[in-house]
Amino acid sequence: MRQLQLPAFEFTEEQKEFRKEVRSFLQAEQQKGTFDTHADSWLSAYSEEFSKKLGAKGWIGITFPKKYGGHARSSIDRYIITEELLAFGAPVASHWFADRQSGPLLLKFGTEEQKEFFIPKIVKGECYFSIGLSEPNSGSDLASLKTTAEKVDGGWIVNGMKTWTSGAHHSHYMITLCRTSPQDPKNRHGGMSQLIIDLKSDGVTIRPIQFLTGEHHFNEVFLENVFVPDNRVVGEVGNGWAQGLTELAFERSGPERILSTFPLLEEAIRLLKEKEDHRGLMEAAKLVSRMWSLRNMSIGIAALLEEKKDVNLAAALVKDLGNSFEQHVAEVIRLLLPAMPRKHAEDEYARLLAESILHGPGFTIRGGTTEILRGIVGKGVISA
Amino acid sequence: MRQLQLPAFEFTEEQKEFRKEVRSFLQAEQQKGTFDTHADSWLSAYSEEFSKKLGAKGWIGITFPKKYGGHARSSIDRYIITEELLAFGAPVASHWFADRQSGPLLLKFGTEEQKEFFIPKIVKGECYFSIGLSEPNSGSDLASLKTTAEKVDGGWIVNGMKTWTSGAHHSHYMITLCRTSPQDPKNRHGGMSQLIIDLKSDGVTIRPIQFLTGEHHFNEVFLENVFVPDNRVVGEVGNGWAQGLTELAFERSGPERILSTFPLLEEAIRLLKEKEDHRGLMEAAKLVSRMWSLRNMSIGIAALLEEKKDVNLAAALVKDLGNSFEQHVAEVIRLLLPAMPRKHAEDEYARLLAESILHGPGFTIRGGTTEILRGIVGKGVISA
Amino acid sequence: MSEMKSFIEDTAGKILKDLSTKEQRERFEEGEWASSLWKTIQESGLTLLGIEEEKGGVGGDDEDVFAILRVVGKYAAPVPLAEVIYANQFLATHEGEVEDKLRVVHFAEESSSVHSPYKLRNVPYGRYIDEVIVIQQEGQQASYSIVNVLAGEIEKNDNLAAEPRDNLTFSNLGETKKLDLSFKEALEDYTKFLALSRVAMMTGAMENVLALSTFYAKERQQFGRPLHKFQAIQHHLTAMAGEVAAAYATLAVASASYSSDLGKEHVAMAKIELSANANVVAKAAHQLHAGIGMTYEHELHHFTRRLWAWREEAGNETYWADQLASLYQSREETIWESITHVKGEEAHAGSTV
Amino acid sequence: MSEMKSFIEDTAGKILKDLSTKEQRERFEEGEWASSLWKTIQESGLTLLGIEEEKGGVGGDDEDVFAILRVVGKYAAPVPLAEVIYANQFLATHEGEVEDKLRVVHFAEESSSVHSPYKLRNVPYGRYIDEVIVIQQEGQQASYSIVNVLAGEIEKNDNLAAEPRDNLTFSNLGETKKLDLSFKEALEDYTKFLALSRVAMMTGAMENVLALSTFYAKERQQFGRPLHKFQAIQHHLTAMAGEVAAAYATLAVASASYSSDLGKEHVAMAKIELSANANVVAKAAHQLHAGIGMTYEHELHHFTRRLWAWREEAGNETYWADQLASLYQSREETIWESITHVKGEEAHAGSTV
Repeated sequence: MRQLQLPAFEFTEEQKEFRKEVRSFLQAEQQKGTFDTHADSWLSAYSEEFSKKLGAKGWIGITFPKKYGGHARSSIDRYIITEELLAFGAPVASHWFADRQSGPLLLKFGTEEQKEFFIPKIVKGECYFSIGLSEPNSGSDLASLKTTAEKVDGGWIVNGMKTWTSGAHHSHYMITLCRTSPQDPKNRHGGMSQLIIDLKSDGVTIRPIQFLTGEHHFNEVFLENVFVPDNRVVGEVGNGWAQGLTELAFERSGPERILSTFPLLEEAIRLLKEKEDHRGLMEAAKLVSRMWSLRNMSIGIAALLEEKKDVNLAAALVKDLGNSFEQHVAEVIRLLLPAMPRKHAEDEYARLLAESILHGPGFTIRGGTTEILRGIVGKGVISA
Repeated sequence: MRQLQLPAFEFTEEQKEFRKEVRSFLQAEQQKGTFDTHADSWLSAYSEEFSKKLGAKGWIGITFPKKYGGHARSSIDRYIITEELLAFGAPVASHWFADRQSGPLLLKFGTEEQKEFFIPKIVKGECYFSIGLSEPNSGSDLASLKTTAEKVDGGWIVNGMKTWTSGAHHSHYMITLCRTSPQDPKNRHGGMSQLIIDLKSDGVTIRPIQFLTGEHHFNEVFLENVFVPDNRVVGEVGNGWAQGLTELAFERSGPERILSTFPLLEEAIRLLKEKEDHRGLMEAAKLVSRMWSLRNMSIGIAALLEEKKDVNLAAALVKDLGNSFEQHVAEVIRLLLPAMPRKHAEDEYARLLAESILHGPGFTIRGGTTEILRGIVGKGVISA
Repeated sequence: MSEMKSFIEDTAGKILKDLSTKEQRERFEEGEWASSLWKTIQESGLTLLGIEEEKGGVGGDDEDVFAILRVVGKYAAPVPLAEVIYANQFLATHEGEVEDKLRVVHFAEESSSVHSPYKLRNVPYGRYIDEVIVIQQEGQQASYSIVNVLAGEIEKNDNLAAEPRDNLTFSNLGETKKLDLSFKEALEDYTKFLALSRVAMMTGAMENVLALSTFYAKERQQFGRPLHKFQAIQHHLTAMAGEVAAAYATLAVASASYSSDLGKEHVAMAKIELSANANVVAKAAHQLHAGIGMTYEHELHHFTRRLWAWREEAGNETYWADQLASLYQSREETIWESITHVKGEEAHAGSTV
Repeated sequence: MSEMKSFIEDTAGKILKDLSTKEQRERFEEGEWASSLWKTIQESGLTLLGIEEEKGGVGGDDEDVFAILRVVGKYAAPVPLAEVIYANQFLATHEGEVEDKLRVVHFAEESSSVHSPYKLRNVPYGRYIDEVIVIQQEGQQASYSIVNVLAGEIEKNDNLAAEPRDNLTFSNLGETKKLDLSFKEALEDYTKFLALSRVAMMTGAMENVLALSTFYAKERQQFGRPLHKFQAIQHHLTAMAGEVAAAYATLAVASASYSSDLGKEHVAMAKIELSANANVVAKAAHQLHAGIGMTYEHELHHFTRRLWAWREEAGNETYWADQLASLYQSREETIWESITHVKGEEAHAGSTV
C-alpha cells in the first residue's frame, strides 16, 4: 500500500542550527520566567506577549511569502519551531490557528486585499483567528451545519451559532463555515462558504464554554444578523467545504498530535534518573520509542507534503495513533511515579500529571473523533 | 442497572473439602504421568482414558439426576470440578460438550427415551457430543443456516454441511441445528430444529480442519442424505433456536472463559518467585487481581443461575472480559520472562507460552466473536 | 450482611439523590460547604454506621458501610462520609463511646522535633471539619490526640475532583493517649479501610457514568441515527458495563471478607482492579459523549474526575501490587491455592512435578 | 540509499512472489528445504548484498539490505537470508573476500572446558546450512572458526513459525582466527544487525497481513453487507494500517542511520516498536478473519506466526528497553535532546529551571 510508505527524513545541519536557535530562545525565556511549561499548551496556554515575541523573531507564519512579511522558509522549519514550542509546553494558543490554518488558507484562496490586510498582522503575532466549524447539533457530522449567510447588497447577513470555538474570546476573527445555499441531500457538502467574521461586529456574542477543569478555552459564538462585507468571503462562494479540507492533512499529522503530554514524559524521566529506577526507565523507554516512531511518521508526512504528495491516509493515522499515545503517556507514568495529581501543585510533576489526565479526553475528540477518523481510514484502506 | 449487580458467593466448608478431593485426585494423576498440563486444554487436550476416570469418580454430569446415573449435586460443585480441571490444564476435551451442553439440553428438552439412552453413557465419560452450529457461509450470522432436514416416513433426511465442529472426530453424536421449514425473512430464527445425528450414520463425512498450529480440533462435517429417526429430534420441531439459546448464559460465563491461559500465569509466578523478581511479581499481581475479579463475576453468575435468575447480560460480559484477559496474560508474561516460545519445548514455561500465544486468537472468536457479543451487550444495556 | 442493608441503601439513595445534586456539587466546588446535605446524613445516622448502639452507634456491619459508600460515589456526594465513619469507629473502639462530630483520622509525619510544628498533609475536607484525630508514632507504639481544627492553620489544597485535601499545621497536638497498636498497624488499618471505601465509591461513580452514557446514547442522533446504533458506541457501552459488573462483584466479595483473614489481600486486589479500570470507564464515557462531556456544564466530569482522583488515593495499583508481590514471595503456596483458599497436597497446582 | 535500491527491491519482490508461495511454505514446514527458491536468490546476488565487488560482493548499502529483508518478510520466505548476508559480510570484512555459501554466524556459549563438546543453541536453519562461523571468547578478544555442519550433531528445534532454530553440537571447532573485536562487541554487532533484520521482516509481514485483511473485508459478506462496512472491521483495518505506516517510517529511519552513531539507539527503539506492535496487527487480523484465519489452510498464520516468533528474536521489548534505560541513566542530556540530536544550552528542555 504505497500511501503507507513513509520516507526517512534527515534534518540538515542548517536545520539543526535553527532548532538550536529556537531552543536557546525558549530556554532564555523560561529562565526569565516568561512562561511555565504546560501540557497541551497549544490549546490552553494563551499569552499575547509571548506570541508577539515569537512574531518579532519571525517565527509565526515563517513559511509565508516575504511580500506579506513572512520568511518564505520551508515547512520543515515551521515543523521545527512547532516541535520546540510544544516540547517546552510554551504558551502558543493565541496565534495557533492563525499560524496553522487561517494564514495558509488566506494565502491559498484569499484575495490580494485579504492577504495584504491580514497576513502581515498574523506574522507579527498580533492578529488571532478562530475556526468556526462545529454547531450544537452537528457533532462529527459537519455536513449538517445550519448557520446561514444570506446575500444582501454589498455583503452577507449571517445567522446561526458556532460551538467549541477555541480561543474566540482572544481572537480577532473567525473563519466561519456557513450555508450559502439550502441543503441538497444529493450533495451534502455543497452550498457552503467560508466567511471571515470580525468578532467585534454587531450581532456577535461570545459565551464561554467552561472546560471540565473549569478553564476557559472554548466558546459558543452566537451570530445574529451579522453583516459580512463581500470582500470578506474566502475563495469561492459554495466551495467552503473543499477549501476547508485542503489543510486537514497538515493539521492531522503535526507534532501537536504527538507532543501534548511530552512535558510530563520528560519530567518523569528526569525523576526516574534521579531515583536510579532502572525498571521505571525501561517502561519510559518504551514510551520514548513510540514517540520516536510516531515522530518519524509525522516528519515523513511533512516531507511528502513539501513535495505536494497526497498524504491524507497516513496523516489520519498519525492523528489516531498520536492521540492514543498522548493519553497513554499519563496512564503509564502515573504507575511509575505515584503521586496525587493536582492542577495547582507547586510540584511540577504533579501539576503536569493533572493537566495530562484532565485534558486527555480532548485529545481523541478534537479535530475529528477517533470513530470518525477510523471510518475515514477504513474506507481509505479498502479503496487503496 | 440491576442486571450488573452480582452477589458475593462464599463456598461452604463442604464445597472446599470437595475441591480438595478433586485437586488431590488431579495431583495424583499428574504425578503418575497421566497427563501434562496444557493451556486451553478444554479445546485441545483429548483423552478418553482420562474422561472415563473422571466418569468413574462421578465427576461428569455431576448435576444430572440420580435416576440417569448423575449425582444431583449443585452446579457449584460442577463449577469447582471445572475450575480445578482447567487450572491443572487437564485433558477434558473429549467429554466437554456432552457435560456442558448436550447433557443439560437433553435433560431439559429430551424425551424419556433419549434421557435413558444417552445420559448414563455421558455420565460414565463414554459418550461424547459435538455441537453442529456454524456453516461455511454463516459466520456469526447463525440465522442464515442452510442445512436442511426434510420430513420422511419415520424420520428426517438431513443435507448440508457444518464447520468448526470441535471434536467431531472423537465424538459419537452431534446435536445439529437444521432448518426444518424454509427461511422466513420476518422470523429469521424460526423454522429450525435440533437433531441428534449419530456420527457413524451413512452419509456423514468428517474432514479435519487443521488448526494454525497444525493440530486437529475442528472439523467439517458433510451431511449427505443422512437419515435421523423421529426419536432423535430434541424437543419441539421448529423450536431449535430458542432451545439452543437457553444454555448460552452458562456457556458464556464459565471458568473456561477465564482460565485458558492460567497454567502459564501460575508457572510464571513460580519462576518469578524463584528469581526473587519483585517488580515482575508486581505485574503478575495485577493479572491475578484481574483474574480474581473476573472469577468473582463468574461465580456470582453461577450463584444467580442456581436461583434461575436472568444473567444473560452479565454472562456475555464475562466472556468478553475473560477472553481478553486470557490473551492479555501471555502478552504481559512474555515481557516479564523473555523466552523463545516453542510448541514442543521441554521447558514447560516456553511450551505454555507458545500454546497461549498460538491459541490466543481463538479465545475471542469461539462461542461468538467479540464484535457479536458487544452488539448483544450494547443492545442489552440500552434496553435495560 | 446485616438485614438492614437494603433498607439503609435505599434511605441513603433517597437522601443523596435529592440533595447531592449537580447544583449542590457546583456550589461546593465554588467553596460552599454542603451543610444541609451533611446535616441530613448525620440525622439519618449514617455517620455512626458500623458502631454498636451501646457505644453510641446505629449498628450495621462492614458490608453495610461499604454499601452506603457505593451510594455516596454514585451521587458524587461532596462529603467525607468514609473518613468520618472511620473516625467515629476509631473513637468507639478506643474511647468506648462516640458522639457524632465532623472529624477525620490523620497520621502525623514521623518524628518532628519537639519545637517544629506538626504538619498534616492532604487532610480530607480539612477546611470543613471540626476535629482531627492525629495518630503519632511514640516509640514502638502509636498514640493519638484529638485536635480542634480551629487551633491550626489551613492551607487549601484540592484533588482532581476539587475535593478538599488540605494541609493543616499545628504548633502542638495537646494531650495524647496510647494505642495498643503500632503506628504501622494503625496506618495499615486506616489505609485498608480507605482503600475499600474508594473501591465502593468508584463502583458507584462508574455506575452513574454508565447511566449517563446510556441516556446520551439513546437521546442523541448522528448522521440521522441514534448513537447507540453505532457499533463503536456499543463497544464503549460494553466496556463500561463490563467494568461496572466486575466492580460490583469485586466490591461484594471484598466487603464480605473485609474483616476476615483474607481482608487485606482482597482489598489489595480490589483497589488494583478499580484503580486500573477507572479510566477504562472514564475514557469510554468521554469518547462516547464527545465534546459535550468535556464541558463543565455537563455533569459527567463530576464522576470521571472523581474516578481519576480516587484511583490514586489510599494506594494506586503500584502501591498494592507492591504489597501483593511481597506477600507472594513470603509464602509457599501457589496462586491457585491462594485464590481458592484451599491448599492442595502438593505445592504446584498447574505445574508438572 | 544506493540508486539500485528500488531495482533490487523489485527484483527480489518478483522472485519471492513467484517462488515463496503458500505451497512452498507448506512443503517447507513438512521438512523440505526450499532449494530452488534459495538457488534463485543466490543467483540473483542477494546473498552478497552490502559487500564491495572487489571482495566478491555485489555492492549496495545498509538500506538496500534492510529493504530486501522487508520483502523477505512480506513473502514469508522460508530462507535464512538475513543470517547469510551477515555471515558473508563478516567474512568479507575479516577474510578480505567471500565465496557464496549457505552459512550463518553463531556464538559459542562462554568457556566450555576443553573436553566438553561445543553446543550451539537455536542456530537458524542449522539442519540446512553448510557452515557455521562460530565466534568464541578467547581472553579479552574473540576468535572465530569456520565449521562444516556435517561434522556436528543436529537436534531439530523450531520457532513458533516452524523456522528451524536447531541445536548443534561439535566435539571440536578446528582452527581459530583472532578477531580485532571483543566477544561482547562481536555479539552486539550481530544482535544489532539481526534486530533490524527482524524489524524489516516484521514490517513486510505486517504489510501482507494488512493486504490479506483488506482483501477479506472486501470479499466477505455478513448479515447481508460486506464486512468492511462494519465499524468494528474499519477499526481493525485502521489499527493495522497505523502500525504498517509506523513500521515503514521506523524502518526507513533506522536503516538510514544504521551505521551512524545513532544506529544502536535507533535499532533499539525500532525493535521495541515492532515487537510491541506485532500482536496489534496479528490480533486485529485474526479477529477480522474470525474462524477462517485460525485454519492451517488459510495463509494468514504464515505471517502472524512469524510476527509472534520474530518479536522475541534478537531481543524483545524487555531486552532493548533494558539497554535504553542504561543509556539514559549514563548520559546527562534530556530525552528531547536525544530525540532531536540537538543539545540545548541548558540541561532541561521541558522542565522549569
